[in-house]
Amino acid sequence: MTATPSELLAVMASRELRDDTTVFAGVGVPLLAAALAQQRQAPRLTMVIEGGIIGPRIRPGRLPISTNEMRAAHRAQMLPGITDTFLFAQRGFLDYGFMGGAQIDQYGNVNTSVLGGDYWKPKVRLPGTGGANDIASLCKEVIIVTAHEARRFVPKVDFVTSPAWRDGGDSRRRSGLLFGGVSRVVTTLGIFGFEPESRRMRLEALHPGVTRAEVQAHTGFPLLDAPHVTATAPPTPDELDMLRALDPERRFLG
Amino acid sequence: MTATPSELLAVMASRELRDDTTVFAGVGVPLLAAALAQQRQAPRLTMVIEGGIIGPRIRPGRLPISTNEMRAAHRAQMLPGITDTFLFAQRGFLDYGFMGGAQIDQYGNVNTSVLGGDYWKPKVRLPGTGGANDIASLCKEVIIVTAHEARRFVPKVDFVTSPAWRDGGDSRRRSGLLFGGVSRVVTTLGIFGFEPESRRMRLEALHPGVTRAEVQAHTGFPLLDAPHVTATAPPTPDELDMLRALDPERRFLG
Amino acid sequence: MGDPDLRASEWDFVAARRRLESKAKSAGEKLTSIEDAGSRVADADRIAVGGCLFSRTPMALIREILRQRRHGLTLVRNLMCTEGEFMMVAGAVERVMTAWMSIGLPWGVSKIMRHYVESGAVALEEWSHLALGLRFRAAAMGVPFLPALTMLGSDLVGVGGMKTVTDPYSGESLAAVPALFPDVAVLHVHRADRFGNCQIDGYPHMDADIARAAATVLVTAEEIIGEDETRRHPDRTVIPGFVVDALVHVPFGSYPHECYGLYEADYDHFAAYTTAIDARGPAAVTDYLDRYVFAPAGFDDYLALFGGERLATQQRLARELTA
Amino acid sequence: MGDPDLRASEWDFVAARRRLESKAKSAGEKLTSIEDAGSRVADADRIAVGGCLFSRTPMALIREILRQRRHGLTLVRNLMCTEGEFMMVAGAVERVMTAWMSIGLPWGVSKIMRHYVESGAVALEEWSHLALGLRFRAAAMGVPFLPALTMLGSDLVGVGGMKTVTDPYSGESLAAVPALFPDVAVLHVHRADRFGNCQIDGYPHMDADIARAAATVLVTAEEIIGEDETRRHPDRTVIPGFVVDALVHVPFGSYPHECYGLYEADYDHFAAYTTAIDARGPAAVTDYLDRYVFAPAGFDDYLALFGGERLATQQRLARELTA
Repeated sequence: MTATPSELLAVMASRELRDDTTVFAGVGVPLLAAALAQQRQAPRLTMVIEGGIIGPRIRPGRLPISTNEMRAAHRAQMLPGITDTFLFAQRGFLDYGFMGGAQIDQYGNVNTSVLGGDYWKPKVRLPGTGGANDIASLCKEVIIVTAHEARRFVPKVDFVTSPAWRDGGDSRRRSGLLFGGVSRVVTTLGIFGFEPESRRMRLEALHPGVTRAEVQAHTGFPLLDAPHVTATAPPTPDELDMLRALDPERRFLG
Repeated sequence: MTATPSELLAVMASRELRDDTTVFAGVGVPLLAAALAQQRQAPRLTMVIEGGIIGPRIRPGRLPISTNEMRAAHRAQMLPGITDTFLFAQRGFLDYGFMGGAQIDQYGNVNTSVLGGDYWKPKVRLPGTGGANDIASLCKEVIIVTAHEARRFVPKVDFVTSPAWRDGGDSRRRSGLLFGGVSRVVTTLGIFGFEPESRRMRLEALHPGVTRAEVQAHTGFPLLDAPHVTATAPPTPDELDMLRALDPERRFLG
Repeated sequence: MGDPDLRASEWDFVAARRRLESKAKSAGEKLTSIEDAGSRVADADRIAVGGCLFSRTPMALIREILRQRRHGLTLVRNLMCTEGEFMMVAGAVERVMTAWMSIGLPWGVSKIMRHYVESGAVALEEWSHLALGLRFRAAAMGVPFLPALTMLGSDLVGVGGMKTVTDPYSGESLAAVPALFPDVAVLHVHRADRFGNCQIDGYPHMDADIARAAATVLVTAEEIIGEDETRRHPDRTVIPGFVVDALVHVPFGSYPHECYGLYEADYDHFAAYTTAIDARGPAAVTDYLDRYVFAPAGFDDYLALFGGERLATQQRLARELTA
Repeated sequence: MGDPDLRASEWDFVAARRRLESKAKSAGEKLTSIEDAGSRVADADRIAVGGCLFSRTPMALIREILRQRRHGLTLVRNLMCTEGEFMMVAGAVERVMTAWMSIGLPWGVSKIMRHYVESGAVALEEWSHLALGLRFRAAAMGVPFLPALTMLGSDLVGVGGMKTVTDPYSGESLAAVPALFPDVAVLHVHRADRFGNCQIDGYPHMDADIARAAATVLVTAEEIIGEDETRRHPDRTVIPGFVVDALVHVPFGSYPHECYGLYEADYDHFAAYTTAIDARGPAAVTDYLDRYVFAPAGFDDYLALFGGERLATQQRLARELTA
């Protein structure tokens, strides 16, 4: 039973979530990862969606395509409004935040704003931060979930939309971000963390059948290694069955 | 048809309210004054009560004794919560605020906190500001409504709970209160305003049968006079009938 | 005790956030006993009390805190009523932070408050009604202060030690209302499911902000509803389950105070209570506590002292006003 | 246009308050025509749009503003969708302030936004989602800024010109998110009485703050209810009548965007719309505007283009998700 890249991402991301916690989940793979975790190791996990939605139940076959629609709010426990939802994170109520991005650098900073040129007249205008900057600033722990491609993993992002460790060391703290930070990067090739001092990205674990050389080849900056680089356990049939049941139309599982 | 002191206060206070406005009304005489104005010159007046109540209809025979009970919220149009109700005033949505007080000085400052001694060990501890300080700070216009007694009208209040013109001149503005201020003092003896430069209290109008000497005798500081001190028209039978219908038990009309 | 300086623990948003971060935020079961809920309160805690004056006061939790003989408490409530008098006479409270304390117009100034504050036995730290609301809101937002235009130019500034802040855009000086992070929030709501998702009818008072501001949240509810009912009306939920630590099912949990739409405050009870105080001072409250707080084993025994007929009458009066 | 400095009119809380003080705050009649409501918008106004992305967008008011050929507008909305594309292609807007603009995952990055922003024709001033929410909230509270812990350390700071403020208590430096006072708020709600008391079901988005923040408030409602119904459920009211300047009864007033519980967004319509843009770029939107905005005389004629059967389907889909 082999997993598609999206399935691999969803399963690996879901394993990061502990029970009795809360998670800020965007739509697509992150939402599926959170829902999977709820069915497995984290039955008392609360999903929070930035559209102002707390504790929804995702409905297979009616998965949301945005964070602000009835499909995202299906059977929610509370609908506090957008600003107040983010304020729960600022207060410290959000344990995890999932994030993706067009560009990610070696310090985990993410760009979803502009590529090339001047900000006011960019070569490529991307949709923008949405809540990503707030999630990156306010959650206790941020987990980046993304396909692993060299064009995404760049030495320096063109624009810091969502800061992780900024320029490394204690520069995040010095910029006024007193809490949180990116703890994990879950990609289609492996799991990454950050070296505690320099805050540079390092390889923590390789997915089944992936070599370190392969990872470096798809990464635009030199990767560090964790003291003990491990191998991740492949998605179990059980995990994949549950996951696929959540997205029978394979809208997000590819 | 003669009016009791409370009836006189309610009628005179009600005449201060223009149509198409909003008023922060406490319970008792101020609430009756606002309700009377709604039935006469101000049908499109909105009453706001600090318990978090907008647009209630007071129910004769079931008048509230506090700003936080179902009698105060009867048939309200909105119940936004206490903090947000005061924030409407801070934003500039509240045209008028009614206020009373144990002590009032020549600049309109009000004390409802402590009489004599040290603040932390006072001779007499009063209930406190409640929302009076906020009303005095945030409404566009504040109207003090009170029985006129020498012990209340003191040269200097023991404690400034609710500032009006502070020490006169532009001292209110200098204290950081950028808006509002007390425009009128409606008492059982007359109507008072404030001299535009010094901000000292001055007599504007005398109630029927009241002499200036009488007013001064019941005032603990020298009163100024408006350029043209007038006489108020006595409460009309019409006004008194409507008012008495609002408080048939005479809970607040004495 | 009479110090005008803010206690750093009131506004320390970094410590308050770390305290929350280290805590489990569970979507799981919250139902427990009133004794267990009350045991989450420690001596010297700063307790924020929900509701306002005699509306939606968490009376069952107040009773339990008294029964567990806590002392050295700081009680914070925007408008304080009989619950504050109980705490003073029981010697449970050292400081109250409020905008106003008494019962209501007909009964004048609280003689109990005057007795304990004028003698210096209890410190009454006065803040304006909005300022207290903003103190809870700042804490709920996780920030150390909120800018405002209230309380400036008054002698209240010196009492609480409020500072000002300069707006970096206009250069104007505004009030910097400091956050107030309570150790414990005690709240009474209309309904909650067993996971602690709470819904309130009528005026919400400051309960939602207080719940977000506090390190520990204790709730009593008139009704425990099924999870499906919460999910059928998610826009009625004002406190999410992951914020709540303990939940207890207590019908009439505010009595003799009111609960919007369900029962009106027992004004006759207040009249008898204040008449006794007028005659015998604090001793009258000591007797009252023996009869209403310490003697009745459970809350049902407590309610029996008022009688089913009276409770039914108060329910009818509430329906008349809110139907 | 590309200047990173804040425009003082955005955060000038003193001018914004004076503007409100000079305005009648009436409890009277607010019902009027869509044409009259739309005529309250002037060229170069800064307009805050309620709802979020394709949820509760005030589409009828957006249509009317386009029909009245306004230009030089600044559009502010936390997440922008097709309404922003319409304004760009119609040449009505000069600047948009938002956290995100496109339609939704399946349709990728908005080609219209890319065309107008990459060419420099329209300035896209990006703020974080929470920062925009706090900008409206600061204005709603009547203060020039709110302290926060977001957007710091990002390049967004330089885009909008956000400053920092020092907490007078802890000495920590926090983000000072500036207030944003719109000239006009355009909102769509579930129900309102003729005096403008508005009620919203489901997620409230930022509408309540936007209404308090703006100098002029224009509202469309799915349903006009009697005054008694408002007074029977006062805890459902989120915008009081005295805040509202004009109210118009417009069933399906967000269509093809969604209205919680009433009708789901018309995803097929979005797909056809984006397919046409993929093929023909902005010209496809010009044709779309001719067909859906300028040609239909009234909103009923506009709805007729979708057909009653489709509207009924979207209603059923909404009920399935919220029942």
